[in-house]
Amino acid sequence: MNDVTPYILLSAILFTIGTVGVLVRRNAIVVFMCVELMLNASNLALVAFAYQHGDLEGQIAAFFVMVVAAAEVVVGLAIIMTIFRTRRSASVDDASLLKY
Amino acid sequence: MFLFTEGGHSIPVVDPLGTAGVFSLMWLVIALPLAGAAVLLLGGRRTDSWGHYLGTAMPIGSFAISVYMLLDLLGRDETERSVSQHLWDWVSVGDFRVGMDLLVDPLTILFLLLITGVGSLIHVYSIGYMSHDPRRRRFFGYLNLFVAAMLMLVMSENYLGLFLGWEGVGLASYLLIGFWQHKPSAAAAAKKAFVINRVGDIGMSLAIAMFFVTFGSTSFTVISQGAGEAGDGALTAIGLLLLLGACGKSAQVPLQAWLLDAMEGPTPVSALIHAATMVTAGVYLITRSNFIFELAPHAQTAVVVVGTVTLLWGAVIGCAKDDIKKALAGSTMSQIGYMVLAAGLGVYGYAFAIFHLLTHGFFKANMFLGAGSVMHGMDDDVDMRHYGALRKAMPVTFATFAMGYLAIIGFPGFSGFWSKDHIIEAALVESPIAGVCALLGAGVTGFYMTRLMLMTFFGEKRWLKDVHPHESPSVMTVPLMVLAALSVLGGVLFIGHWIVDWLSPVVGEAPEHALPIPALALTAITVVVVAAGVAVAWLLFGRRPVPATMPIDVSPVIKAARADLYGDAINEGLVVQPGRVLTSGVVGFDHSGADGLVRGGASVVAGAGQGLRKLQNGFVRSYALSVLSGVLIVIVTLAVVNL
Amino acid sequence: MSVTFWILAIIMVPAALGVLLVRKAVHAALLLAVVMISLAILYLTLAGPFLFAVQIIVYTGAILMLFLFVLMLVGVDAADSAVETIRGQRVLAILGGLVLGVFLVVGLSQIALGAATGLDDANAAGNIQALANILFSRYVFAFEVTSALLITAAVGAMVLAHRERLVPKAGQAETAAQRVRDFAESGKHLGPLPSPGVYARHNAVDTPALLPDGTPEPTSVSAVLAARGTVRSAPALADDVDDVRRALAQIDGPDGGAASGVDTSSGTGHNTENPGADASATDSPTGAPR
Amino acid sequence: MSDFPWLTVMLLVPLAGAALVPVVGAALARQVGLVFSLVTLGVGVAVAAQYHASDGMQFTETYDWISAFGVHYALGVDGLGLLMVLLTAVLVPIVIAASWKDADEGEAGYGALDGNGQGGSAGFIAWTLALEALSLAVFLATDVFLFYIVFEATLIPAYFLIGGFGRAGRSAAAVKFLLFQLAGGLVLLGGVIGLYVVSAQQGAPSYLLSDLMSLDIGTTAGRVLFVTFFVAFAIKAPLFPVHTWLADTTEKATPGTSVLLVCVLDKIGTFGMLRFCLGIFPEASQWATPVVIALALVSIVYGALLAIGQDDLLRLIGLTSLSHFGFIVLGIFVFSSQGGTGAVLYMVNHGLGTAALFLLAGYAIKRRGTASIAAMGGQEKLTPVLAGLMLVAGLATLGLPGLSTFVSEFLVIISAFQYHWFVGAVAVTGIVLAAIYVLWMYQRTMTGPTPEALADPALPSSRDVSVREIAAVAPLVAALVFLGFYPTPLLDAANPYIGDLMSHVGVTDAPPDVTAPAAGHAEEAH
Repeated sequence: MNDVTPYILLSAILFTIGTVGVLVRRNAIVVFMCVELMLNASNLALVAFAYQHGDLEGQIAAFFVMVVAAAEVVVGLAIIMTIFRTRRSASVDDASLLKY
Repeated sequence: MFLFTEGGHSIPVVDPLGTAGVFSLMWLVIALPLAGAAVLLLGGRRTDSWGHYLGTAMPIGSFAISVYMLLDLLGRDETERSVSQHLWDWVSVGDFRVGMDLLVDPLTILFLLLITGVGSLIHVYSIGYMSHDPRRRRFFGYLNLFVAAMLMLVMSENYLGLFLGWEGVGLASYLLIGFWQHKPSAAAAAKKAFVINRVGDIGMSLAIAMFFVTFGSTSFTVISQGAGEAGDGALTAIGLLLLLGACGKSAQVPLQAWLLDAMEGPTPVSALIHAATMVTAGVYLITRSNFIFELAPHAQTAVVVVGTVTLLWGAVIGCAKDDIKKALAGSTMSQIGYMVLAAGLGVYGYAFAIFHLLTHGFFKANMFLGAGSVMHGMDDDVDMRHYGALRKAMPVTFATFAMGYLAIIGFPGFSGFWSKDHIIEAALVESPIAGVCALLGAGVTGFYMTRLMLMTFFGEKRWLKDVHPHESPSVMTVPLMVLAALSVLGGVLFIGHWIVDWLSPVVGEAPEHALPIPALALTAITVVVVAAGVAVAWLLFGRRPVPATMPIDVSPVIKAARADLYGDAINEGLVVQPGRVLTSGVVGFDHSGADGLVRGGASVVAGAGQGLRKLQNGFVRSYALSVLSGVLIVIVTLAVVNL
Repeated sequence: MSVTFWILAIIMVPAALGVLLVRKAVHAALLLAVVMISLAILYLTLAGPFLFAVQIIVYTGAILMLFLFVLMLVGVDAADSAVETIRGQRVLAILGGLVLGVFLVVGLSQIALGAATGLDDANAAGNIQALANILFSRYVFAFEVTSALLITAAVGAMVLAHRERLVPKAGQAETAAQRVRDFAESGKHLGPLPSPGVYARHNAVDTPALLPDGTPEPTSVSAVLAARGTVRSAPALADDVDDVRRALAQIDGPDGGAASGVDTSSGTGHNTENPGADASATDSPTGAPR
Repeated sequence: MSDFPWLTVMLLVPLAGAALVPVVGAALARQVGLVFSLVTLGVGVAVAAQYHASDGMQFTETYDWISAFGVHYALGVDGLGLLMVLLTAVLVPIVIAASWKDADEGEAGYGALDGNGQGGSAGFIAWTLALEALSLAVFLATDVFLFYIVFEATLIPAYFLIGGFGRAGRSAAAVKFLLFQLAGGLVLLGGVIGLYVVSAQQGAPSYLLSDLMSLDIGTTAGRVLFVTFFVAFAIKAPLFPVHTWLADTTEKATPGTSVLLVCVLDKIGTFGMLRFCLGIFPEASQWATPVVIALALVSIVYGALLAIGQDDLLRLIGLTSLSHFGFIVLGIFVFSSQGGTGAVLYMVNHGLGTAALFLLAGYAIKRRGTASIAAMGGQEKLTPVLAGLMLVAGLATLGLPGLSTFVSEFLVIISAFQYHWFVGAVAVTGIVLAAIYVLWMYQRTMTGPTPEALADPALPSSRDVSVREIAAVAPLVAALVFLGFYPTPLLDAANPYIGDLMSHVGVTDAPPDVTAPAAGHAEEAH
C-alpha cells in the first residue's frame, strides 16, 4: 500500500461530518461526540502522514491528541453535568442568557 | 516743483520742507484735543465740574497755534509753503513703510482754521446747550476726540494716517449721534451712520491697497511724484474707490441715507460734524488727491455726476421736511453736492470748492446753532409747524439766522453769493449740464431756505400750549453773532482772487477760461433765479397761514421728498432685507449643513453599532457557524490565491 | 491493505453520518464506537499497532464509556426534536459543511503525495520501542506537561461536579420535623418504610413491598422500572393474605370479619404478563425524567 | 544667552503651579494660581529681554529622547514663538483674575459643583495652568515629534475645562470638541510618521525642525504630508468646513475657558501652518495656496454672516473668531512679507481683542444672568464703564484704526489685494460685516431703553465693573491702544522671522508698478 491519499480524504470527510454535527445537533453530548469525531479524523490524518513520511512523529502527535482529548472530555462532560443539574436540560440552545 | 503741465494746467507735486519754528509744534495741534478727550473720558466723575471748560480750552489752543502757523506761512514764499513733520515710524514691513507724518500746506491750514475756529465756537455754544445734561463731561470728551480725529485727517501726510483720522471721525460721529443712547432711534441712527461709513471705507481701504501696489507707498509725496507714470486703469480705479470713500463720509448719493438720521444727535454735533467739518472730509480727500483725479478724467466726470445728483437730491428733500434740523441737513447735503461738483471740475473747481466749503462752514454752523437756540427755547421741539413769529421772541437768534439765510441763498455781497456763484460759473464752463443743474439748485435752495425762515420766524404763532420761547443765554448767542459776522464777511477771502492764488501751490494754476457770456450777466441770471425761488416760497408760505399739522394729501413728489426720495427704502430693499435673509439662511445651513454632517456621521456609527449588536444572539451554535464561515473564507481565499 | 481500508471506509462513513442523524443520544454513542474501532483497525493498516491498542483501550474504552455514563445521568431517552430552533442554522450549516468538504476533498486529492515510504525501517525495533525512543527523548517535556494537564482535568472535573453544601446538613431533629410537616401537607407516609423481608412475598426487584394495611409501597420499586412499566402488581399477592384471614376468621367466629374489610378489590391473578394495566395502578407519581 | 535652561523653567513653573494648586486647597488656590502665572510671565519677559531680534532660533535646548526615531526633547524660541509665548503668558493671569470666583458659584455663575464636581475654582485654575504649560511647550517645541505629543496633550486640560465648568450642555460640547481635535490629531499622526519615513530614507531619521526644513522631500510626498499637517491645523484654527465645534464650545464654556481656547489654543493651528506647513513643505504650500485662500475667504464671509445671525452673546463672539482666523490664514498663504507679518500680528492682536471681548461679555452675562442678546438691552445706562470697555473691545474686533487689530488686518488686506484684486475685495467686505455684527450686538445689548425691572440699584445688573474686573481687562485695552499707534515692538519680532521664512520658501515681494522716481529731496525729509 503505497498511497495514503484515500486515508486523507476519508479523514477530511469524517472531519466535515463532525463539523456539520456540531452545528446541527442540539443535545450537548451529541455535539461533544461530533467534536470527538473531528479529533479522530485529524488523528487518522496524522497517522496517515506518519506512514507517508516514514516518521513516527505523526503517531506521537496522534498520541498526544488522544491525551488532550481525554482531558477535554473529562472537563467538557463535567460542565455539561453542572449545566444539566441547574437547568434540567442538556440542550445547547437553552444556555443562551449571555446575549444582547 | 510741478509734476508736469498737461492741457494747460500744471499739477503740483507735494514736496514739503522740514519743520522749523512754530511748525515743530505741529503735532501739538492734534495732541491738545486728544489729551483733552483722554482726560475727560478716563477722568470719570472727578472731572465733571470743570470738564467742559478743559474741553473748550483745547480747540481754542489748537486754533491759536493754527493762526500762528498761518501767519508764518503767509510770510513765506509761495514755493516753500508746505512743511512736514515725521513723528515716528508707524508700520514698517518689508518695503511697506508708513510713518506717522504730518503735513501743513495752504490747503491744510485753511481746514485747520475752519475746524479749530468753528469747533471752538461750537464748544463754547455747547457749554450753554448741554449745561443741564448729566453726561456733559462725556459729550465734551467725544467732541474733543472728534476734533483730534478731524485734525489728524487733514494734517496727515499719507493716506494711512488720513484713514486713521477718517475712521476716528466715523467713531466720534457714532458716539455723538448715539449720545442719548437710551433713545433706540438714536442708537439705530448711530449704527446706521457707522455701517454706511464703513461701506465707504471699503473704497478707502482698497484705494490705499492700490496705492501700495502701484506706488509702493501711501505717502502723498511719493504718490504725487509717481502719479505721472502710473497706468490709466489703475488711476481711474483709485479715483473711483476714493470717490466711494468720499460718498460714504460726505453723505453723497449712493451712501447718503445716514445724514438725515444723524440729526438724532445733539444740535452742536449736527453743527460741527454734520455741517462744518466731517461731511466735508470727502471734499478734502478729492482736493488732496488732485494728482490722481487730474490724470483720471473718467473719475472726475463720476465726481461731477455724483455732485450734481446729490445737489438736487438734497435740495428736493430739504423742501419737504418739517423738522428744522432735517431740513438743514438736506440743505447741507445739497451744498456739499455743490462742493463735490466744483472739486470734480478739476483745477478750476478746487479753489472754489474749498472757498464754498469755508463759507458753508460758517453760515451752516451759524444756522444749525440758531436752530439749536430755537429748539432750546421751544423745549427741544423740532417741528417747524409748532414755530411761527419767533422773530420778536428771539431777536438775536432771528438776526443771526437771517444773516446765515441771506448767505446761503447767495444774496449779493454775502459770502455764499461769492462762493456759489463762482462754482456755477466754473460748472457752466466745464460741463454745461452740471452748470444748469447748479443754477436750478440755487433756485430750489432759495425756495426751501425761505420756506424755513417764514415758517420759523414769520407768520402767526403756532406754539403749543405751555411753550413760551425765550432768548438763549449769551454763552450761546455770542458764538452765533461771531458766526453771523463770518457768514457776512466770508467773501473777504475772495478779494483779488486771494484764495485761488493761496491754494495754487497745492491744486495748481489754471489759465483764465473764456466765459461764454460776460460774468456780470451770469451773476444777474443767478440772482434772478434765486429771487424766483424766494418769491415762490413767499407765495406759498408767506401769504397763506401755515397749517399746524402736516397735510396728508399732497402731490407724490412731496410724498417722495418726505420719504427722503425713498433713499432708505432702496437701502432697505437692496441691502438690509436680502442681508437678513442671507444671514438666517447661512445660520440655518450651518446648523443643518456643516453641523448636520457631523451629527449625521455620529448617528450612522450608532446605527451600525445597533445592527451589529444583534449578531450576539447567545446561541453557541450560531457562533460555531460564524467560526466555520471564517474557516471557509480562509480556505476559499487560499484556494483562489493559489490558482 | 487497501481492501481493509475500503471495507472500513464503507462502514465508517455511514456510521459517522449516523452519529449526526440518529435521534437518540445513546445510538449516536454506539455508532461513534463503531467509527472509533474501525479507525483503530486503520491504524493497524498504517503500521501503528501501539495506537491501535491505545485507540481501542483509551479512546473507545474509556472516553466513550464516559459519554455513556454522562448519558445515563442526563437521561438516556432524551431525544432531540427534529425542528430547528435557530433560523437558517441548519441550511447554512449543511451548506458550509458541503463547501468545506468539497474544498478539502478536491484540494487534497490534487496533491500528489507520491509513494509512501512506509514505517518498516522506523518500526524495525518494534513500533512501541521506536515510539518510546522519540517520546522520551525529544518530547519528554511535552509528555510531562500532558500529565500535568490530565491531573488538572481531573481536579477540574471534580470541582465542577462537586456541589457545595449551601444549607447546613439536616440533623435528626430537622428530618423528623420535616417528615411530620410532609405528612401534614401532602399526606406522605409518616413512618419508615417496611424493612426488607417484612410482609415480603418476593425478593424480586420489580415487586413492591406491602404496607401493614396491605397497600403496595410505590417508592420501594426503582423509578426507572416504574417508568418502564414492568412493576409486578401487589394485589396478586393479596390472595395469600385472604386465605390466611379466612383461616383466622373461621377460628374466632363471626366477630373477626371486621379485619377482612381490607380492600383486596382486583385480586386478579399474578399478572406479570400484562404489566401495562397494573403498572398504571402502582406507577410512581414522580414524573419520569427525560 | 546664558546656558540657563530658560525655556524648560518656563514650562515647569506652570506645571508646578498646576500640581500645587489643588493641594493648597480652595482658600488659597486663586492666589497661588495667580502668582504662578505671573512668575511664568516674568520668565517670559526675561526671555524676551535677552532675545536678539535677528538671530533666528535662540535659547535652544536639545537632548536626545528616543534616538531610534531621531526624537529629541528640543526647545527653542524665534520671533513667532516669542510672540505666542508672551501672548499666552499675558492672557493666563488675566483669565485667572477675570474668572476669580466664577467657578465656585452655581450654574448661573458657571460653577462646577453641580455634578461632576471639578473642584470649583481650584480645579479651574489647576487645569488652566496645565493648559498654559502645554501650550507653551507647543510654541517652544522645535522637534516635530515633541510638538505632536504636546499638541495632543493640550486637549486633556482643554476637555476638562470645557466639560467641567460652564453652562448646561457643556459636556456634549466638550465631547464634540475632543472628537474634532482628535480626528485632526489622527491625521497629523499620519503626517508625523510619514515624516519619519522620509527622513529615515535620507540618512539618520531626525525630527528636529532644522533637519526637516533642510530635507528635500519629493513633490508628491511633500504634498501628501502637507495636506495631513494642514488638515490638523485647519481643524485646530477653525477654518470653514471643520469649524462647527467652535461655536458650541464657546457658547457652553465659561468666558475664561473660551479665551484660553480661542486666543491661545486655536493659535496653535495658525502657528503650526507658519512653522511646519510653510517651513517643512514650502513647495506644497504654494501648490495648495489657491484652495487655502478660497477656504480662508469663505471663512471670513461665512463666519461674519453667522455671527450676525446669532442670538447668544458668547456664541457670536466665538464665531467672530472664525472670521478672524480666515484673515490670518489668508495672510499666511499669500506669501508676501506684508501678509506674513500681518498674520503674525493678527494672531497677537486677535488674542488681545477677543480676550477682552470674551471677558467683558462674561461680566455682562453674569450681571444680567442671561447670555441671550434679545433679553439684554439698556445695560449702558446701568453700567457705563462696562459698556465703554465693551465698546473699545468691540471696536478692536472690527479693526478700528488706532487699535492694534487695524494694523494687522490692513496688512493682510493689502497683501491679499497684491495677490489678486478680487481676493482683496472679498476680504475687505469682512470689515463691513464686522462693523455690522459688532455694532448690532452692542446696540441690542448695551444701548436702548433700560427695562424697568432692572431699575433699582440693588440688583447685580446695576453693579458696575469692580476693580478686579477692570484690572483684568485694563492691560488688554491698554495694549490694544498702545500697539495700535506703536506696533514696532511686535514688528521687530515678526519682521525678521517672516523675512527668513519667506527667503526659506523662496518668495520675494512683488515690486510696485511705479518704481519711486529718483529719490526726490522729499525722501530725505523723513
